[in-house]
Amino acid sequence: MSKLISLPEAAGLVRDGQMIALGGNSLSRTPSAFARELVRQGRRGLTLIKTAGAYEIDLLCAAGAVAEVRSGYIGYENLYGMAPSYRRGVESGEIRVVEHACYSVIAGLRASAYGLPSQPVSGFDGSDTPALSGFLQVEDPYTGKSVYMIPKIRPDWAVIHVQHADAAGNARIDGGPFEDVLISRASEGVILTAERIAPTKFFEDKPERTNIPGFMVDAVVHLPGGAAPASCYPLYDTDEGAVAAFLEASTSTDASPESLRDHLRDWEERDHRTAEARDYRQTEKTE
Amino acid sequence: MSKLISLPEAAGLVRDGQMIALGGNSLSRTPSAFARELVRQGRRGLTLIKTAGAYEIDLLCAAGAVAEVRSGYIGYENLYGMAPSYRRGVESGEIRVVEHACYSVIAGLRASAYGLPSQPVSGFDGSDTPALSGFLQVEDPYTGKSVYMIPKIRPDWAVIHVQHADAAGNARIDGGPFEDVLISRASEGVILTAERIAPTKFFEDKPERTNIPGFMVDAVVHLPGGAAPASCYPLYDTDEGAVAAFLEASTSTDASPESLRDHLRDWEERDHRTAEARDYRQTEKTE
Amino acid sequence: MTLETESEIQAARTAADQMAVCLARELHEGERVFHGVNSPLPMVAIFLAKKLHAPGSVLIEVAGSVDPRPDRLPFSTNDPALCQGAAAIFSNADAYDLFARGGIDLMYLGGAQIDKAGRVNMSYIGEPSAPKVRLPGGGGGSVVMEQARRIVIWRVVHDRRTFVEKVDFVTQSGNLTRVVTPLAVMEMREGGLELKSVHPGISVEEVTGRTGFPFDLRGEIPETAPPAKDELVALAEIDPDGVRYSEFAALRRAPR
Amino acid sequence: MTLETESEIQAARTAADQMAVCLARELHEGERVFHGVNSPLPMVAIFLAKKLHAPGSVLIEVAGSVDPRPDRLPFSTNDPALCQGAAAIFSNADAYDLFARGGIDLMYLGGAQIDKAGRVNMSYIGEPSAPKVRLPGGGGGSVVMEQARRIVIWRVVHDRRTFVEKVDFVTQSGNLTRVVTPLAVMEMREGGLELKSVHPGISVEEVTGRTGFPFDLRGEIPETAPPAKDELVALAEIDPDGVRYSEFAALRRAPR
Repeated sequence: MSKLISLPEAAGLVRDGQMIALGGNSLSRTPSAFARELVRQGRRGLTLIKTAGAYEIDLLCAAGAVAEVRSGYIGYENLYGMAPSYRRGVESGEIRVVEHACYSVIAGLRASAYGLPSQPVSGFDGSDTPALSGFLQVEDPYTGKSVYMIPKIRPDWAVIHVQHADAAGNARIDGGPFEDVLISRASEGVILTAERIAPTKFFEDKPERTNIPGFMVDAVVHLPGGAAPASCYPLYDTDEGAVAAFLEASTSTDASPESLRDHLRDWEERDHRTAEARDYRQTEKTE
Repeated sequence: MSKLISLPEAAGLVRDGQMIALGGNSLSRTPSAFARELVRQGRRGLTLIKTAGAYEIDLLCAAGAVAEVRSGYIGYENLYGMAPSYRRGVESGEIRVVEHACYSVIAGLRASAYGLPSQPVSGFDGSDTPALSGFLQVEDPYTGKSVYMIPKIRPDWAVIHVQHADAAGNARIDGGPFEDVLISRASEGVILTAERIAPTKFFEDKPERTNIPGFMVDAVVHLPGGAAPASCYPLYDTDEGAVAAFLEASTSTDASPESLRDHLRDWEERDHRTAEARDYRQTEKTE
Repeated sequence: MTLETESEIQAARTAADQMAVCLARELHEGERVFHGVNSPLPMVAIFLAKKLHAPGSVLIEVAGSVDPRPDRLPFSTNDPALCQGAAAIFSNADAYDLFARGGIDLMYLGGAQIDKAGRVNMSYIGEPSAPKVRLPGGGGGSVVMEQARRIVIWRVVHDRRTFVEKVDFVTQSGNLTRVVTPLAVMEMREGGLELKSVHPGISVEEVTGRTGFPFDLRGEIPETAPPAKDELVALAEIDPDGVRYSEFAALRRAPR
Repeated sequence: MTLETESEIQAARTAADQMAVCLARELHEGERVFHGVNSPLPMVAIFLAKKLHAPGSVLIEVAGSVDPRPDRLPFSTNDPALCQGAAAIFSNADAYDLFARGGIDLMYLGGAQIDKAGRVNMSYIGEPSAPKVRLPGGGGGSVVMEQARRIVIWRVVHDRRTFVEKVDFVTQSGNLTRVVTPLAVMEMREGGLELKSVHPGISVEEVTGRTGFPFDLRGEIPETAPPAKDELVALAEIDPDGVRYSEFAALRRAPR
């Protein structure tokens, strides 16, 4: 039974107000096209979960799609600076932040993956973050040591861009997996966008390399270039010009809604094209 | 800097009274030769950690090397039945047991890997195990739910038999990883026995497939057939005759010490041979 | 080894087939099912169900493979052959996590002692501090029994040492729905385990006589549906080596 | 973009080289070192140290690769190029776990505000409930600062907005040993951050004038050892593209 659907269908699975964990990290293997499609469909009130995010978080913030962000870091690194739309949304009070460290996001996701109400995390003494975010301590019953417990983070959806998937939802990630295996376990449902739809035999030949087993996955979208303008190792690098152009447009406050529409229109053809037409280099190596 | 040493040298790293986590599971990818060498060297007072163990645990129990076992299951499955030496040691009071479920062993190892004094585990209500083993509960600060906390299990050594290692200690496991990645993270030191010493390039070509990075590893022993008489996927199956012979000898109570010596002598040449002489089929595929 | 009579051997074969079929019927289409170590009958039952009425069910087996398609069913349920044809391999922790978050529908569980309340002992006969018998331990089961949605217990021995008034030690309890033995199928009801059906050729008296706790016998106890023809054909196809017989003392394949 | 004068550009280059060298000197042979996102100078410094005095140190970088040997140092410290030549790749969780169990010797950390007590703010300027500026957040740093054995902070901006009497929000604190800026090296002592050395051509007065908290100036403040010839040669070799300059506004490579 194939789980292959179109990008608009997949984005349609996400409902207003839901919690989404986004795969990749910073400008690497980001589910960028999926985020653009959520904006095209006018999604609202989302809670976004990511250890360290950039473009796709900022884009959803620019579109007013975001109610809350739980994250360790949102920014574009030094080449581009801070995430202007995220920043504006938080400073205006439109977007609620649950201040986290990357590792406490991981702890909250682990609680969900492990069937626990909360997960202890080491560190966090001497930080104002736990108090601000309402993280509570328990006393370890063996040592008497105080440990912060991070409440379970159970996203409705994990949205993950991968290099290889099959129609059954098996997925393999090349390069750094970041938190993608964890978010696939922690979330209620999993949506994949994939550079390449491989035959199931590709996974059966090296089952140890399958990061996400098909039975956990709800939908697969064949979407070469789906991480752009972020990078997708080893297929394509970050499209720095496109990131810079997006940032320039969203930094000029007055032009923002219109420039966002332009940005989405610029990418629409690529996001919606059939898999045959590929802008991004596509290797068909099988290891 | 090569970490390659001989089996006697590697077993010599373990001192009397230390805690060892053993890799593999049941009769799969067991560090059997390493256990035999510990017996040859007369090691005493060991604490053994394993979710589900068979031959190597039973052998160490037969030799009187074991003070304590923390495990979910020790037995040979239905083909051979219970582990007689383990059973005898526990029933006589010589071997202390901390009764566990496999998942609570995992939780204790996670506590160590995550730098925590203890790790919550779901389940365990309606079991006599936590009371027997002294596992304590805390109240989750968010839901008020009681959760069992498993105290940190920090072995002095993880001993893991792998298919591929290089001289720097990078290791790749084919087939089920069982708990081996976790015990490599949870333990103070890591000792590998490996079917094959690969060039480092083998790992650099597919770094995603490296289960244990070299910097975590203290010693590597080139030991083809080192899991036998347990299996090592996909290289060799369980040597059922050898397991049955060992069991038969150790079940007859009067002949036990002598038969153990015979067993160790039978395997000594194979355990100590140089890597050139190989009894077990050795494939040199590089994926 | 004692020499078994031909009729004992035949009875054991019939019981093994009946049990495999009963266990297979417990797995429903689309469900996620797990079996542990030392579980030949459940392994056979799962592949039987997948061949018959539950082709879309997902097996996560204890060696970590997801939905393997082995060339032949191995005698050890922890055999690397169970990785063949799997599109993914889990660590054990990954599988237990799946239980912990409610992701497993059905687990087949063993048990040395089972009592009326459905409590299971896999740990100790006698006092744990000075046990008469140190059993292997609960393995995964001792945590997951309350995490899987449904637990089905199978035992190839049906006697008063196994089915006891009260277990010596509660390794685990919870979510038990059925117990399948060579004599009968029990069902967990409000008041505890009751007889659901008795296998063809077995009398209710034999079952009660070999069970250490009482059943409510006021209603009629139906006969277990015997293996249907398609079930027997499928059994022979998926398990030509007779892995399902390996748990029975009368049929045990001697180790080489 | 403003046009920078030639002398401003030259001063920034000198400062970047000095900082890269100072940061490299903090890494000792055999140590495990981590850098996070947005860390061009530490990345260059680590490869510099590995080339010079710490060839056996182990880099775990934020994209997960262990000890990569990239063909060229990328401008983004989260670039997939940092996977090249790595014999292993970690998940982020695996790297943070390593911190949590005390397995990282040295981490280089940034910070928007740093105060005398060595506390770091990467989160908010103003009140967190109604911030004047929402900063990117602490990333990994906000937990690991008390987990790494030693923390070295680098900042390419040395002014009173950065080095403040008291941070607006303590994203994290702990284990700080050094702060490296374009002007000086500070050292964490009993009473807080003090001047360890001032870079060649910089006066102590300039440093104190641009620092928002006081230093103990009773002893003599030495001059930072300038980059040695072998350090400069190695720098040019490992970073021919000038990644180390990319953090400086005067030298910033405009995005294409």
